[in-house]
Order: sequence, then structure tokens, then C-alpha cells
Amino acid sequence: MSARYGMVIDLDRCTGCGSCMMACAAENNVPPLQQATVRTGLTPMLVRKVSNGLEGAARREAFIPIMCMHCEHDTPCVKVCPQQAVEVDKATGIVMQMPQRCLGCRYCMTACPYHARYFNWWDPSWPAGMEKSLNPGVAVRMRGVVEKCNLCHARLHEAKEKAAATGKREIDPADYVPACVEACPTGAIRFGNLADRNDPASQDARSPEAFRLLARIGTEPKVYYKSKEAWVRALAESKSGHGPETGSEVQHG
Amino acid sequence: MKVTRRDLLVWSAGAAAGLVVTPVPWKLLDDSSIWSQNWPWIPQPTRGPVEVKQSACTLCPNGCGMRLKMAAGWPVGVAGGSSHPISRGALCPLGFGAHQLNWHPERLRTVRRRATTSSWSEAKAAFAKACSEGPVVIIDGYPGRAASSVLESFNQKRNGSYRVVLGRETRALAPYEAWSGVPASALGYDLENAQTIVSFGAPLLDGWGPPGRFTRLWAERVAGAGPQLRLIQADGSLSRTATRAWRWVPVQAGCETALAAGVARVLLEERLVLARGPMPPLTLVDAASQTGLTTDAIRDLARTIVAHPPAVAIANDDNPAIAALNVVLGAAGASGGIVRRSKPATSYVGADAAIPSARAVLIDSSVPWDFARQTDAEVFRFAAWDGGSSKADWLLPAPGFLEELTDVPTAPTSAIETYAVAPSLVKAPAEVQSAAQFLSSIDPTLTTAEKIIHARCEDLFRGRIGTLIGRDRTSVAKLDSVQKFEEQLWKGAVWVGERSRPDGLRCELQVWPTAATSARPESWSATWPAPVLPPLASKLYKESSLREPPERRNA
Amino acid sequence: MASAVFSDSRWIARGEERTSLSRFLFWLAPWAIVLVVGIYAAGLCLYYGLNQTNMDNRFAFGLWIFLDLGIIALGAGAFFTGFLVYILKRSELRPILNTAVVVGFICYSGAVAILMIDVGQPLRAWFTFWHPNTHSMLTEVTFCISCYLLVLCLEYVPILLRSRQLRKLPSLLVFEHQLHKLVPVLAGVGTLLSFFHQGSLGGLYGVLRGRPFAFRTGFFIWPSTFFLFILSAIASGPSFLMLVAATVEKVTGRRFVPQELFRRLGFISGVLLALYVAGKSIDTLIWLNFTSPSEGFAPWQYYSHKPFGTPILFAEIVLFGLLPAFLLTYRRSAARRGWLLSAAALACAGVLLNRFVLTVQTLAVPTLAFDEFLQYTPSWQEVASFAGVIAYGVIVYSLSYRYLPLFAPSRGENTHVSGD
Amino acid sequence: MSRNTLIFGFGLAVALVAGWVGFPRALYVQRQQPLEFRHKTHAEKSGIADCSECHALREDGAFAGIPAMEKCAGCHSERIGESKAEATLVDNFIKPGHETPWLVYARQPANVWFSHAIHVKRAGLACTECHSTYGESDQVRVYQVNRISGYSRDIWGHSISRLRRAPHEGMKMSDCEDCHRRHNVEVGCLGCHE
Repeated sequence: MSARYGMVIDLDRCTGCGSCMMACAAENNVPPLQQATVRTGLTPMLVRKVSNGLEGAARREAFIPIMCMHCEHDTPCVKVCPQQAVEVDKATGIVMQMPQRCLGCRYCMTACPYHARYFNWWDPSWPAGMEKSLNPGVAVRMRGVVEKCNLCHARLHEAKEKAAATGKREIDPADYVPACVEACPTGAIRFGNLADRNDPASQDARSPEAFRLLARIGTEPKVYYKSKEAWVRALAESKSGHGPETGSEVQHG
Repeated sequence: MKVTRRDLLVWSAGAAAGLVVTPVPWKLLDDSSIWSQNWPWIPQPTRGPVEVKQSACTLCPNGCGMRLKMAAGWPVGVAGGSSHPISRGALCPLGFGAHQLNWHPERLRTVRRRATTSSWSEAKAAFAKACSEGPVVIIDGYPGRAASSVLESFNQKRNGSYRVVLGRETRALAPYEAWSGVPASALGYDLENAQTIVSFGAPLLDGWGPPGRFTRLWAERVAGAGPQLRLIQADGSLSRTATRAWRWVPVQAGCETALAAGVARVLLEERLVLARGPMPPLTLVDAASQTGLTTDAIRDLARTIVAHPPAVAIANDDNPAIAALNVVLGAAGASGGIVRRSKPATSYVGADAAIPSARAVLIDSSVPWDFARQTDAEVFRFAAWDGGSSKADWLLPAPGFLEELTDVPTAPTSAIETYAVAPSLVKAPAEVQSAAQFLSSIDPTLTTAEKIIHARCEDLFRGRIGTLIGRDRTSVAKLDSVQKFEEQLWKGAVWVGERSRPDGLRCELQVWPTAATSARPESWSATWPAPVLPPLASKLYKESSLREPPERRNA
Repeated sequence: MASAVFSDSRWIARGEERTSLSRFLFWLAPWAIVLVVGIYAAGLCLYYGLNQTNMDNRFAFGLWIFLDLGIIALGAGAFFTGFLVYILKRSELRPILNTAVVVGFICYSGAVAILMIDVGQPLRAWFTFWHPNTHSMLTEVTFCISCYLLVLCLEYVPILLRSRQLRKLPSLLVFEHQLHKLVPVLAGVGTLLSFFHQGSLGGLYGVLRGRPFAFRTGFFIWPSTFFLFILSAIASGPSFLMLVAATVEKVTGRRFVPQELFRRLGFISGVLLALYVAGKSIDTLIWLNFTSPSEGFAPWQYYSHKPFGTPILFAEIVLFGLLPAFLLTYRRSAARRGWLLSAAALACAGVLLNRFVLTVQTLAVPTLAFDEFLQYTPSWQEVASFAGVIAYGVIVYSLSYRYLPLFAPSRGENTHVSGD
Repeated sequence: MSRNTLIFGFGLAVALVAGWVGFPRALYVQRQQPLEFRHKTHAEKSGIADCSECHALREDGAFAGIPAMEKCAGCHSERIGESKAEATLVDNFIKPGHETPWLVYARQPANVWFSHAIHVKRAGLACTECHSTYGESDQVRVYQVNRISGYSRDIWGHSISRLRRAPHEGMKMSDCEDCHRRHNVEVGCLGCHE
């Protein structure tokens, strides 16, 4: 049977602590480069701070974890890659990025509306000796290729192997939980198989509070968000939805 | 025969034509691309058997449960220990990079005397000399450990003084100690039973006590499981906790005192509380003008607080006004309020009290790096990492993350006693030594931390109370030998005592206390005791707008 | 040619008079310096990686892609002239033909060179041929451009073979003759290839569903930009040829191209430009009123960010579109060389602006509600390699002009006939 | 003209010889294994019947690969033979407790994820499917490493043209793909890559 792995992130529960970012970076052997900036960094999971644009007591803020949305329908990055370095896995629905196949043309980065793809601008490097602490399940990416969230594929590997070793055909869902989901202290991220209507995640995804970023572009992302607050749900639309002064607090440059 | 230029041309034409039908161009094309996929200068993960170990994080006194993925004997991944009764599978963001700290560029690996490199023998000699010449002050940042009692007992023999740097959460409990005689270190918050929590600038969702405890509790209540928990955040700015709070009360920063007084006055005047407490001198109007709120707003706040009892107020520092508000609310010594834990505890002398004139000061590696007191004594500073600009005469390399056997006493703010052990899972560099080891090597009569831990286990085992929570829960009474007990602890199980008795705390408070100035709320990175951040954390602070990277602590 | 140390007269085509070698070298020297600096900058990018540039995760494409799109559009004159001459038998365009081929060769080889620096892993670029993703516009571009570059080389060879020294080798003469028979075929193939990759370059952006500023609907698999790019390229190509020819005449102070030919080129350029402007306007209207609202984007938000205001749109369509189209076709203005050339310049500027807007503004405009408008300024390495390519072009053209009878097609044909 | 043809042919011949004979020799470096090891002898003398007796799967499914030193020490704690290899094994590795630095013929790069559990336990492939009959050999082969890619020669296979390969020769991605195609197993890129 084929699964469609996805997530529902409850923004009302996200305190913006950043545990997911840390867990993600550690799990996926992201190098702690000192040269990188907010624009050249490698953050497969990136928590962004947004506000309702008002000041004083009326001001509201929220945090939005941004990662690859694993788009389902003519996935922009898959369609544009000239040499099949990106593909949507039939069995899992995961959008897979293959750094070893990638030639670093970055066409996929221009195609992604979520800016969820990152380029390795530098050779990866760690302080002396720290390479001992690298996760053996994940290959280090070389300079000059694009990478992104692969939904902690190393964990899927382990789950598969475990299943095979114990003579099972299907993996035990408890064995495959992405690092960010596992790390979230408030359990704001719900991960599951959206194809299975009984799966809590897919039920959440169908709740009226659930929404997807830029859903109108029609790429059918498999990462959902939910919030009780209308102004947060309004972020799903592009800027035209509300004033341009709404924005994340990123200081660029 | 004469070779002309044209011959060469023709020859190379032939060679070129030939080369195309050999493997040379094609194999080179393939191999060069493969080379670019495995560049030799790019580090690769070590191959080797992978195993998972349960332990606890010993980097700060919260002692969260940790699950470590080890490959070829090195930690390659960190996750929360989901079975831990207090941290409940959560870690602070920095904890997820803890396994890389031991290789931090700022890791201390040599004994340093001021700027110059020195040796352990010289350090020992110097300290022994100091001890013989005058009184010694030993400062501990993580009291209650076996190692702490080594430091303490070393001093008792030499009538030196043992001082403790207490965390924000424990300091906030100091007023109750003054009013009840119960040591602050024995007090905790019974948040699990509270229905309304009013926080005066305390970053409850952003680095207050064990990360998992309140965030998880809050998340469950927000999700609707169990009774609704009302979190009211009085804060100068829209802090992280304020953004998520049930209600945010925007007050001018630093006037929590006035707000507490105002609320208490309303509660007492309107007889909204049964408990009797001293009437604050501050009038409601003054409170309003100081906080920048309207009198109605304060009245409304007071009513909201008592609307869903039990309610408890949480201070960000040792501000007695907020403690007094709790007395008025009847939250001091009540279920859902401030409670006394079962186990008897000693009261500590805070290190912020001026250091008596001493010959030498020994600072344990658990003391926050920026702790500095004006003293002319000879300072021996233990630390695993160099935070820079140290005034200590001696900088002594201490074990890093999980490099030495440590026990994990109850976390501050916890309502129940817990005890866990973090065995040394990571091979320490040859040069490092903990303060306790250092002292034992000077005074061999001291009982080592290891022995003390063993003794503590025996006590707990003999006590026959409490439960061991590991993969499964087993009550201590059911265990047949102390070895089994220890074995489980070493495997990462946590001993949990019995629920605290609410009536264990009685506060005598006649007059409304005069308040100290309040401190600004701190977050994970600010309460992080290690002088450096995990390299990944400093990277992510830089590459995201999540928060300002703390100064001087960049990797 | 390097063998010409003191005097290179024996290399200069018979009957052609060229300035002294020293003056020629004096003219080359500054360009050579620029080229060397460019090569050094490119070397830095290849050795240390693309951190040498100011591109980033949002501005994943930068100056270089703009350069590629720009010069490939301007290079379109090559295939288009070939098409007119050999397929449509417009032989009055012959005098410009060699120049067209050389310019085309320069543009395409330069573009490919820059692309090889632009990709993070040049050693794996060939994967595109081995594991092609047939749905990707970039695959189409890669295939067509590399094939067409081959074609251009083949078209360049016969011109090269007419170098005075090479003509001394009889076997080469025969070879050249054979090639010449091939040229019409090459022109046909070139036209086909160019048609597709010029289009695909437009498609490159038109298909970006995730970038509503660039996304266009179209016919079958081709977004409207596919056709607009072809139009704008063949419209500006002849104009660019005019500019090149005129510059050569200015620099050398001699006349090769009859005014009549200029006017004809201008007319072709103008008519096509008018067509393009019409198409572009319709496309813009459809896009602003239907395509992008359906994706939840309001037109105003594209132009609410300085400096990308509506003036740019105006400039693209009127100032660099309608105006030159008029000047190039209106006989009174076309009669004046000055007007003609400035109009041609405007047309070229127009196509460059269009490529710039599509490459840069597309990435600068926010997509998510909480995105912010970003700016990007290329690093000196990017600029230097950019300038390097231009210097390379100037040098190659100067050498070709000096040692090959570029503007002597008729004589070239004759000698050729006598050759066999 | 004939002179030209001759010279042309000469160039052609030189290129062909260089490319087909010289090039492979130049491309691969030969390395000796640290020890002389005989699968055959172990099968016969110590009656080890099944590969998995030494090359075992761990309980989590991970493949143990070449057995660790204590496995060997089980029998070889003292010399149980006169061969020189025996002496080296006991004195240089077992006694001081060093692991033998074997050169692994089938070693895939770090970006490849290959699960023996899935292929052996689930798909039921025999070891020989990929490792041929090396388990019955009675000496260690010379290990050859590619100068450029750093891969073992077994990955490409010994026939430089890859045209006439032995059935189990070659462990390139294309070989994996062929086998998967034959058994119509469909896996995405990250099914086998990390």
C-alpha cells in the first residue's frame, strides 16, 4: 500500500522555541558554518515569526515553522529539475532531493514558492573532531548542491530495516517519526499518513481550522497548518490578503 | 624520414579518433563525477554499531531525561527521554545540540594559570597551599549532587564556606523560606493542579524550570484535555509566553510589584479570597498609575484570577510582593500552589551574599560563566568551555557533556522528589578533571562522588517508597536488591518520590513586604549554564530571525 | 595567428586593408586585461564555490542568468539571418551573414561558459544528457543550446577556413567547399534548434507555477512566454547586428554595409518588434486580470516594490517597444542612420530589460504573506566574469574581423567558385 | 595520401592500445589485504556452514559486516596453525586487541543505504547473488582502488568496458537498478540513498 506522509502544525501551540530547528539540523548533519547568513544559511526547518502588523496591546504574534511542503500536484521543483535529482516517491509521497544527482543549477529554488530549498554555498565543515558526532544515517552534502527536508529519510530507512529484520512487511508507524515532530515540546506538529482517513493527522488536516500556505497556487502541499485565530489563517493567502506591513521580522542583508 | 608538422597533425587526428572508442574519455567522465560526489575533504560519519542509551542531561539543574543515539561509542543524536516524569520527552532547544559540545572550539583542554599554560600538579600545589594559609570559599551552581556534597564536606573540615548560585526559579521561592522556615530548595510549584496561573514576567513557555514540564502541561490544557488552564501573562513586552498566554496584561516593565499589590488589595477589599493576608500599602489608584493600567483593568484581573481556583502567581525573581500575593491567594502551601516536597532538605546560602575575605575561591564548573564576585582571593575556576575574558587566576578544564558520572537531584520548581543517574557515556579527554575529583585528590579521606551516589541509592532502596520509572514503572518496594535498583538507574530509569503534602508549608506574613527591583525575564539561551552554545544553535540563531543570539556565547 | 609577431600582413585577407598590428594590439590590450580578470574571477568561483557570488537562497539566479538570457536573445540574429538568407532566399542580407554567424558563435559560447561557472557542480552537468528529465524546460534548453553551439561552430569553420594562410592547404579548401554545401542545411537545423531553445528560455520562467510574477498560461505545454521570447529574440537580433556592424564601421572608419541593408534589417526588426509588443500587451492583460488573480495574487503587489514600479512595465512596452518599432518602420526616421541606430539600440535595450525583469523581479517579489521584498547586488566576481565574457566577445570579433573577410561575402563566394 | 593513412592508422593504434591496456592499469592501485584469509579453510576445518555465522545481522536489522576481532579470538586466541598469517593475526591483532583493517571489496560510498536485512531476509537473496562465490575462495583477492573515485574496483566490475561481465560482477547503481527491474521492485532515489 502507498502512504502519503504529511504534517499538521498547530500554530496556536507553537511557542517558537526552535527545538524543531535544532533537532532537524542535528539529525541531518547540517554543518554549523560561521560564514552563513540569514540569506545563505541551511535551515531545512525554519521557524519564522509573524505578526498581525498592529502595535501595542492589539499586537499579536505567531510562529510558523517552514519546511518543504512536499507538494502533491505537479510539484514545482520536480517538474523543473533537468536531471531527475528531485522526485515524488510513489510509495510515501515524499518529495525526495538527491544531492548526489544535483548539478546545482538552482532552478528548483526559483520554482519553490515556499523558499524551502537551500543551496550549499560552502564546503561543509565541522570544528576539529566534531565529525565523530555526525548522524551515520545521513550522508553529508557537498558544496554546490541543493538540499531540503527529506522528511528524515534516515529514520524511514531504520524503520524499514527493523520491519524486514522482524519479518514484517509494513513499518511500525511508531518507528518513523521525523526529528522535528519528536522534538516539539508542545506536540504542535502532528505527523502521519494523510491517505489513511483514520490517521489523527489526516483528520486534523480536514478540520475547519486547518489551512495550507498558498494553497491557491494548486500544488497540493502535504504540510498543513491550523490555528483558531483568523489573522493567522489569513497568512495562507499571499500578501494581497492583507496589508503589506504584515511581515516576518527577518532583518535581511 | 622527416617528420613534418603536418604528420603530427595527422597522427594526433588518428589518436583522437582512436581515443574516442576506448574507455578513457567515458570512464574519466564517470569517475570525475563520482569524485565530485565523495570529495575527500568532506567529513563522513563514522561507521559502526548504533545503540540507544537512556540518560539525563546534566548541563543545567533541570536534569531533563535524554535519549542518546551512540555510534561507535560516540553520541550522534539527542532526543528527549519520553519516560521521564518531569521533562516528559522534551528538551530545551540547546539540548538537541549538546552532543556536539565536547568538540566545541572553545573546549578547555589544558590547565591555565592566567594567560599561561600550567599543569594539574601546579594547580593542586597552589590550592593546597591556599587551604593551609586561610579560609576557602567553594561555590557550586548545581547543589544537591553527590559532587556537591564532596565540595561541601571538603569545606566543613576547613571551616571554609560553601556557597550556591541558585537558579531564577529557586530564588523566586526565597521569600517563602523567610516566612516559613522551609528551605526554598524543598519547595515547588504544584502546577499540575492549578487552574489559573498568573505569571509576572516569568518566561513560563520560554525557559522556566524543566522545559518539558510546563510546556507539555500547557499544550495538553490548550488542546482541551483536562480542565482548561488559564495562563495570564503580565509582561512589559509581547514575550513568547505572552504571545501564547490565554491573556496578556501589558504592564510597564518592572512594575510587577505594583500590579501584585494592586491585585492583592482588590482581592482583600472585595473579599474575593478566604485567606487573610496583609493589606498592601499601595492604593489601587497608585497601582494603576504605576502599572499604566486602569483601576478597572486591575479589578477585572483580580476577579479573573480568582474566577477559576486554584490560582497561583509566579514571579520571575525573588520579588516578595508576588510571594505575598500568593499568601493572600492562599496559594502558599495549597494544592495547585506552592508546596513542600516530601524529602527534608538543607537551606543554602546564596553566593550573591558578599564573599567573606577568603584566601582562595573554588568555582565549580556548574556555576554560570558570567558569575563574578569582587574578591582579592585566589580564584580557581573549573569549566569545560572557555567563555572568554575570565578573571580567574586558575582556569581548570572540567569534564564536558556526559563525560563523568553524575547524579541528578530533583529539578527546581518540581512538586515531587526525583533522583536519576547520568553515567559517563562519552570518553573524556585525558586532561580534564572535575572539582570533586580535584578535591578528593588533595584530601584522599573524602568519600568520592561515586561512593556517595551508591550510598544514596541504598538509602532510597531502604526507604522502600517511591517508584522507578524507566521503560516500565516498578515500585521500589517490589525490588529485591539494591543492585537491581542501581542497575535500573544506570540504564536511565528515574526514581520518583511520593506526592507532596500541600499542608507542608505555612507562611507567617503580618506586613506587606517591601519589594526588590524585578529582573528582566530570561530565556533558554540566557539560562544556559555552559559558557558557549552548541555550534548548531549559534548557527541557527544567526540564520533565522527566531531570536537575538546572546552576546559572547557564540560558538 | 599567434605566429604573427612583428607583422601579420601575410595573414590578412588579400585586398583587405587593415590597420597596423601595433594599433590593433593597442585596441585589444584593455579587452585582454578585462578578459584575464574575468577568468581569474571565474576561477575563484570554481575553486571556492559560489559563495564568491552574492547570490543567496532567495536570489538563486543572479546576474549570470540575466547575461545568458540577454546575450542568447541578442545572438538570435545569427539563426534568423541564416534563416532569411538560406530558407527565405533573401540574398540581399548576405553582407551581414558572416558577422551574424560570428556574433552568434560569440554569444552562445559565452553563455555556455558562464553557465558552467553558474552551476554548483560542473563535473556533473553531463547528467542532464544521461538522466534527462523530459518535462523540464531547462533540459530542452540544455540540449538545444549545446546542439546549436555545435551548429554555430560548423558555420564558423568555413569562415575561418577563408583565412589567407589556411586557404593555402588544398585539402582544407575541398573541406570548406563541402561545408559550404552543408551551410543551408545547418541554417535550417539552426533555425529549428534556436526556435525551441529561445522559446524554452521563456518557458523556463513561464512554467514557474510557484512564482506568480512569472507564471503564464499558454498553448499545450508551452506558456505564452515561450512564444514571446522567440518573437522578442528575432525582433532584437537584426537590431543588434545593425549595432555591431555600425560599431565596426565607426571603429574602423570604413563602410561595409550599404545603407539600404541597414534599412531592411531595421524594417524586419521593427515589424517583428511591433508584433512582439502587441503579443506582450495582450499577454500582460491576460496575466494581470486572470492568471495571477486565480492564484490569489493581486496585480498591485507586483509593482508595489521600488524600484520595480509600473514605470518598468511602461518602459518595456512603450519606450523600448512601440517607440523603436515605429522609428524602425517609419520611412522618414528609417532613412536617417542616426534615428535608425538609436531605434535599434532601444529595441536591444528593450529585450534586455525584459530578460532582466523576468530573472530578477520574479525572485525579488514576495510569494508568502510574510515574505519581504529582497534586493541583490552582484559581487565583483560576478561582474568581472560578466565583463570577461563581453571582452571575450570583442576580442574574438576583432580577430575575426582582422584576419577573415567578414564583410566580403560576394568576393568570398567568387574566389570560392574559382577554387574548384 | 597513403603516408597520411599510415600515420593516421599509427596514431589510432597507439590510442587504442593505450586506452584499452594501459589506462586500466594506470587507473587502479593495487592494495594487499592485511592478512591472508581462507574462506575455504574456515568452511572445511571449523565446519562453518553458513555465511551468517560470521557475517551476521544485528537484532535491529543492521548488518555486522566483517566480524569483529573477538569473533576470531574465539578460536585464534592462541596460534592454531603454523602459517605466517596465523602469527600476524595472533601477534599483531588479537593479542594487542586491534581490529584487522580489512579492505572491503563491496564497500559502497556513504551516500548509499543498503540493507542486508531487506535483501536477505525479505527478498530472500542468496549471498552469492551479489558476492559471487567469494565465500568458497581459498585466498584473499588483491584489493584494487580507483585513483579518482576512491571506489573498490568491484563496484565498476573488472571488465573495464563493462560489456562482458560475469553474472555477479559489478555493484554500480545501474546493476542495482537492473536487479530491481528484473524483480520489478520499485524504489525511489532515497530508497537506496542517504
